[in-house]
Amino acid sequence: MANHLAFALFKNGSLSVSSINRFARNIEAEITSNRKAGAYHHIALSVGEMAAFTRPGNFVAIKVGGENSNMVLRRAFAIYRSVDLGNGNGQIELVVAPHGQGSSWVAARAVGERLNIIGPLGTAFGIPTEPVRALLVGGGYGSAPLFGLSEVLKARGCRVDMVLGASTAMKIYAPLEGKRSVNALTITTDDGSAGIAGKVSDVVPDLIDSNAIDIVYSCGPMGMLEAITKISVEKGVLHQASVEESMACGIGVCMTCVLPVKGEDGVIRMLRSCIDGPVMNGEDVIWDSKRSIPEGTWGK
Amino acid sequence: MANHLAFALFKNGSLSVSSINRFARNIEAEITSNRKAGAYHHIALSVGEMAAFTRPGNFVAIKVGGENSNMVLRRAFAIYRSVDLGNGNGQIELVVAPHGQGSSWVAARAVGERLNIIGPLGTAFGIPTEPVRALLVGGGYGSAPLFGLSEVLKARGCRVDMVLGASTAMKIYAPLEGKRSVNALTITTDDGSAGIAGKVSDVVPDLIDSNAIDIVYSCGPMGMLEAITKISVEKGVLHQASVEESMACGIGVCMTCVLPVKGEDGVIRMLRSCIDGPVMNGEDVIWDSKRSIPEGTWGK
Amino acid sequence: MSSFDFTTSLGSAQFANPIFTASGCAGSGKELSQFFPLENLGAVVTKSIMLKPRSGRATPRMAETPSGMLNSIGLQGPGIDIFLENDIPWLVSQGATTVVSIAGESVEDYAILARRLRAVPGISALEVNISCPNVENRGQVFACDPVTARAAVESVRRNIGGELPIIAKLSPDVTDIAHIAAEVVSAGADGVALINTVLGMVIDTNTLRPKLAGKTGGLSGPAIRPVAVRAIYQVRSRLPHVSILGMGGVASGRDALELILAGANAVSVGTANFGNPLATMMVKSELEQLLQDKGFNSLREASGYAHRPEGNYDH
Amino acid sequence: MSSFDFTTSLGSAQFANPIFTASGCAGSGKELSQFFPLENLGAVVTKSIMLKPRSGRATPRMAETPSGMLNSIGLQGPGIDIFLENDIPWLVSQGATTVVSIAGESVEDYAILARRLRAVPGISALEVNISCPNVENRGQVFACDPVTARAAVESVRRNIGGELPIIAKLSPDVTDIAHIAAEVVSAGADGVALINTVLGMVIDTNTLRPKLAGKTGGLSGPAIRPVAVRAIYQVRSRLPHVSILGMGGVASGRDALELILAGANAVSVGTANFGNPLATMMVKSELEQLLQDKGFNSLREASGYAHRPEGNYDH
Ligand SMILES: Cc1cc2nc3c(=O)[nH]c(=O)nc-3n(C[C@H](O)[C@H](O)[C@H](O)COP(=O)(O)OP(=O)(O)OC[C@H]3O[C@@H](n4cnc5c(N)ncnc54)[C@H](O)[C@@H]3O)c2cc1C
Ligand SMILES: Cc1cc2nc3c(=O)[nH]c(=O)nc-3n(C[C@H](O)[C@H](O)[C@H](O)COP(=O)(O)OP(=O)(O)OC[C@H]3O[C@@H](n4cnc5c(N)ncnc54)[C@H](O)[C@@H]3O)c2cc1C
Ligand SMILES: Cc1cc2nc3c(=O)[nH]c(=O)nc-3n(C[C@H](O)[C@H](O)[C@H](O)COP(=O)(O)O)c2cc1C
Ligand SMILES: Cc1cc2nc3c(=O)[nH]c(=O)nc-3n(C[C@H](O)[C@H](O)[C@H](O)COP(=O)(O)O)c2cc1C
Ligand code: FES
Ligand code: FES
Repeated sequence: MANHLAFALFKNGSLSVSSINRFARNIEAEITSNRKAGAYHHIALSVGEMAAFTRPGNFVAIKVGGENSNMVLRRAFAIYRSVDLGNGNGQIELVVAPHGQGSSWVAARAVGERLNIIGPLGTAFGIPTEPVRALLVGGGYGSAPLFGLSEVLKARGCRVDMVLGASTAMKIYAPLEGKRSVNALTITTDDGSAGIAGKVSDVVPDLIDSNAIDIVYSCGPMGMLEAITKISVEKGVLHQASVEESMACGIGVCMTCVLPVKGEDGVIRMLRSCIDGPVMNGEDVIWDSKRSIPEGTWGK
Repeated sequence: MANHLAFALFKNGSLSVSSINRFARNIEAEITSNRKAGAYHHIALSVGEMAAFTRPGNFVAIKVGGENSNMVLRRAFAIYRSVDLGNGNGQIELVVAPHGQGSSWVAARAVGERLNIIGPLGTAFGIPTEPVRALLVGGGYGSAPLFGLSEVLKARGCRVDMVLGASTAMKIYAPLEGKRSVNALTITTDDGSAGIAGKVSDVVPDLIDSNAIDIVYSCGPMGMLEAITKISVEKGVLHQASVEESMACGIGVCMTCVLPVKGEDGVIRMLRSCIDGPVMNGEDVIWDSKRSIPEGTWGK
Repeated sequence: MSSFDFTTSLGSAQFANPIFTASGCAGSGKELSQFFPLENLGAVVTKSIMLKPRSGRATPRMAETPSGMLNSIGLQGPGIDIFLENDIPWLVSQGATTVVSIAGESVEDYAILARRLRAVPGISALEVNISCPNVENRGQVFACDPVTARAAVESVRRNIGGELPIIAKLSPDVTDIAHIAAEVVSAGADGVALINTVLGMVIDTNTLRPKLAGKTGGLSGPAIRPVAVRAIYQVRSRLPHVSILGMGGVASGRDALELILAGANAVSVGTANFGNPLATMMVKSELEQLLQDKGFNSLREASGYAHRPEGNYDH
Repeated sequence: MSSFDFTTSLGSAQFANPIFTASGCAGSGKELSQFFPLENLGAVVTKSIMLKPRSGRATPRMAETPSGMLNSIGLQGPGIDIFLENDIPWLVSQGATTVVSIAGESVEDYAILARRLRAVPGISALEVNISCPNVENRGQVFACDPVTARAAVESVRRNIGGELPIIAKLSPDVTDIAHIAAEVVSAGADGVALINTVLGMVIDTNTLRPKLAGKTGGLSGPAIRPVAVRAIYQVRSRLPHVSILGMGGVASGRDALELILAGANAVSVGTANFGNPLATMMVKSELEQLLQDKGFNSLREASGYAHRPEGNYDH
């Protein structure tokens, strides 16, 4: 089962540059809504035809700080939802955590202002060609791309379970319409302020077993992705993870966002998470490689 | 007459640091109005008690670009008018020409936003202790501080004539209430689109003669100030000029805004236009000293 | 209008316009080609290519800084073999004018790279990145010592033959960049590329350690533009006839004009591509407009114009 | 809270807190004292004072740059006589802890200045600005040559007597700043001040000439902070026990912390005063809070903390 699925999965997750970012456009997108939701800002943008080309897992890169900005780099945000309204109109939605200078600036923008965005960027989650049982695991704002994924999976007849974890209730992003798109939602918080006290990785093994999961999709902090990879390898289920490395360009030209990934030929290469990712096969990624290049990496 | 006046003039124009900027405060001032007026923006700020300490000729230094700004220096603007509303309330008004990055940012601020300003700064125009006949000469936005000066002079029983010049009509700043404060207003434009075609210096000699002027006050581009100095020296009238040098700090700590000025001892020194100015005795300034230090300057 | 001459040259190489990508800031070219046709560039300058495949440095590899950024990519790349097999033919197929940047760890590396490139068609010039540690000299950067800088360039000159112009790319982290420039030119360089990144560091105030895995990194972006302008001006003063490819913080036509007035014959755009994939195209059209607005009839006329004696106010 | 130790020292001089003004960025002290009491500073570092009165350079003397500025003031000042007569007594009267910065055009100048200052009461330390042109050596900047840098510092050391700590202020415009630091320390400096401005230039795209009358100028402000952090880190690595007065682009407590973690014992605030006359006071209170939030018991504990071996995550 697993091998057969894996093949289908990469139909949307090709690694060849010529097909990636083919639909990326640089546009000025008007903010149509900006609501606070717990620790996050839910921001909707009018993006024209960009919405039609967006797949779950893609992200946008946003110019920050305005005209006289001292920030020279864009900021990456996963696309939470995209709505193609037809006739070249469309909307995308983001879930923004005010973290540092740039993301705080994005979160503070008012309705009617325009954001300079590039998108859709990066690989998308692979969609199985047959109805399978999927578990979606999100940490913090990592839940963002999972709701759109869930909708697509459901439309293909999949069963979709979801686990969302965060340090505290305020950092769980799970809007009503999102919840409706999954069959069952489990919540964990480190401080027990919502759902089960603990980490997502505490509940994932049981969920895989009890729901006979075929594939896990995950998005969240790197430590969480590593833990989920370990579990999915143990359980022998497929696992696609959306990774998050510090990005300078988001379009593949700077080589700052790399991480070591094992290829089909068994060779570890430093791949760009913006263009060969953010969605990658979890078991191919050499996790916990910050501050060192793994032994055996090509060109080390 | 001239010598006697000169003495009185410096009552408000002392050069000692301990008295200059004594009332300067750094405040966040709310914008209460921002109207386009020809090529300029007329901006009113609510400044609390700062208004009460402001004298004609003083300026404010404004932080520009907002929180993430790539601009590290303040911008200087003459105070066009200050209104002390009593009880620690007050307003100042500015006339802002969008020139480069910083002044354009100021001009684009909306009512309700706050500007971080320091003021009042610098020397003020000296006010004669007796009723004299004054000619006020302004170039472009250089007219800004002259209307407030005119009001003070009129209150002291002076006769006030005014000449305003600019390249074109759009760049003449002469609001109705301002015009009311002077006895007669002459306008010149380089392109003849308003008033007399020509430069202010073309009409000043005749006005000095025909109105029996005792003192000239000027504010505008350095070339204009130099021309007016030449005329006033020839005519033997007093002349106070508000100079404009590129400023980095506005408060006397950086030494970028200097120009050569002859002291009472006949020695030329590089004085700071932000703290020993902007108002200076026209005939003491060694004009046209850009890109060189005049021979004989102290310490050359 | 139509008579304005935007062409330029570096050594014997001709370019249709003076706006290039900066080495290491345009991927393999493919990524940017999603946004505009590469043939519209004066030239694509490739990532510095080395003899062997390189994994580059560990992450984090970058930190944003006020009006700039630090990077420590560590010259990740596929090595000259794969580069010649894949990258060059692809660039040629796109009609891109191509400048190949090479980097070595020893004088011998530079020699071998030059020999490998000698007969490759479709290359307009070589940029010799000598801002790399010299393993034979305690990791001292070639460009930081006049002797090793010379040696690397001589080695390329001897092996490349007489055809391809050589542009030696210098580091600003030296006491006297004009002296280094004079040395590499006397060693056979047709021109110099100014400037590579400025050595910097950021400490992460959360982990309380250097932010980059490699500790130090190269500072680029608008923050360093005044350093670039100064270096170009100094080198142009010392060597009035040498070709200069300028770079450092260019993000607009105005910025490019500054470097050109200081003495650059062409201008590479680096970090600005990260914020704006169309940066080169914007810089190019703004620069062309600005030069005409200022009354120049050609780019060549403007190059080094800031050096004219005081009192000459033609423009 | 109350047990937190914010004191620091440079050589034998003690300071109540580590936030100083940077030389040339606080006028005579009087101007800033309109905004806060000078005694709240760790120290006032005076404008570099020379033997004779100096008019400084012609205007324009400054240009704003992205996240920074260029200046070419040219050490305008009244000369040591008037300085000793007016400035020092006034600073003493304000209760300001004072570090006097001196600058010379020859080795002999430094000697004379040191002798003049030797017995002056109310001075805590000397900052020796050696980023000045040496008239005896073709205008080459003292700090750019290990030999002349040594000579200037030795000259001060010999003439100042054993009491006053000497802090040699270095230029970043050198190939190996740690080497220069080692030289001046072996010549008798108790510490080094890092960094002076970075040499830069801006071309005015209206006049099409260098914007500053002096053509080149010194780049300061947040743009150069990564260069300062790198220089401090390098010197702290090479000379673990030398005192370091850090500076370069500090505008917040976070920025000051970066320099301290890299190895500074105290931090001067320069350009930030121009945008905010209360910058020093803000940096000081933010830094004190930050250090406590990170769990440090004293400033001394934090100085150089970024150098600890990997894997040690105490804080
Ligand atoms: C593919 C992807 C999807 C993301 N989706 C979301 C999302 O849906 N919602 C959300 O709130 N955040 C998301 N992030 C994280 C977001 O990009 C960072 O929080 C943001 O860049 C931090 O910028 P800052 O200016 O606030 O912080 P600073 O720390 O000041 O940023 C400094 C620099 O580091 C880079 N950087 C810092 N942290 C990150 C990071 N975690 N990832 C990438 N670059 C970083 C920034 O781009 C910037 O150049 C995503 C990141 C990636 C890579
Ligand atoms: C005492 C004084 C009073 C002034 N009053 C007014 C006024 O009432 N209305 C008005 O529109 N303008 C006034 N100016 C000029 C105004 O300060 C400049 O237009 C403004 O600083 C330009 O900033 P910018 O960012 O738009 O231009 P840029 O050229 O980008 O400025 C770059 C840098 O140079 C400095 N600078 C550039 N031009 C000047 C200048 N002319 N004077 C001082 N600093 C300069 C800026 O402060 C900044 O640091 C006054 C200047 C002074 C010194
Ligand atoms: C991410 C990154 C990678 C770079 N890689 C190289 C390189 O491989 N070879 C090289 O000569 N310069 C390299 N540089 C330096 C640039 O080519 C350029 O000289 C420098 O960044 C200054 O220009 P900028 O401010 O426009 O970026 C790199 C710069 C950056 C930011
Ligand atoms: C306007 C100005 C004047 C300066 N004058 C001096 C000086 O007289 N002596 C000196 O050693 N450094 C001088 N400096 C350098 C500063 O002391 C400081 O080293 C440098 O500006 C970096 O710090 P900053 O980025 O906080 O300004 C001056 C800097 C500026 C901006
Ligand atoms: S962020 Fe630049 S290559 Fe990925
Ligand atoms: S502007 Fe700084 S001293 Fe005048």
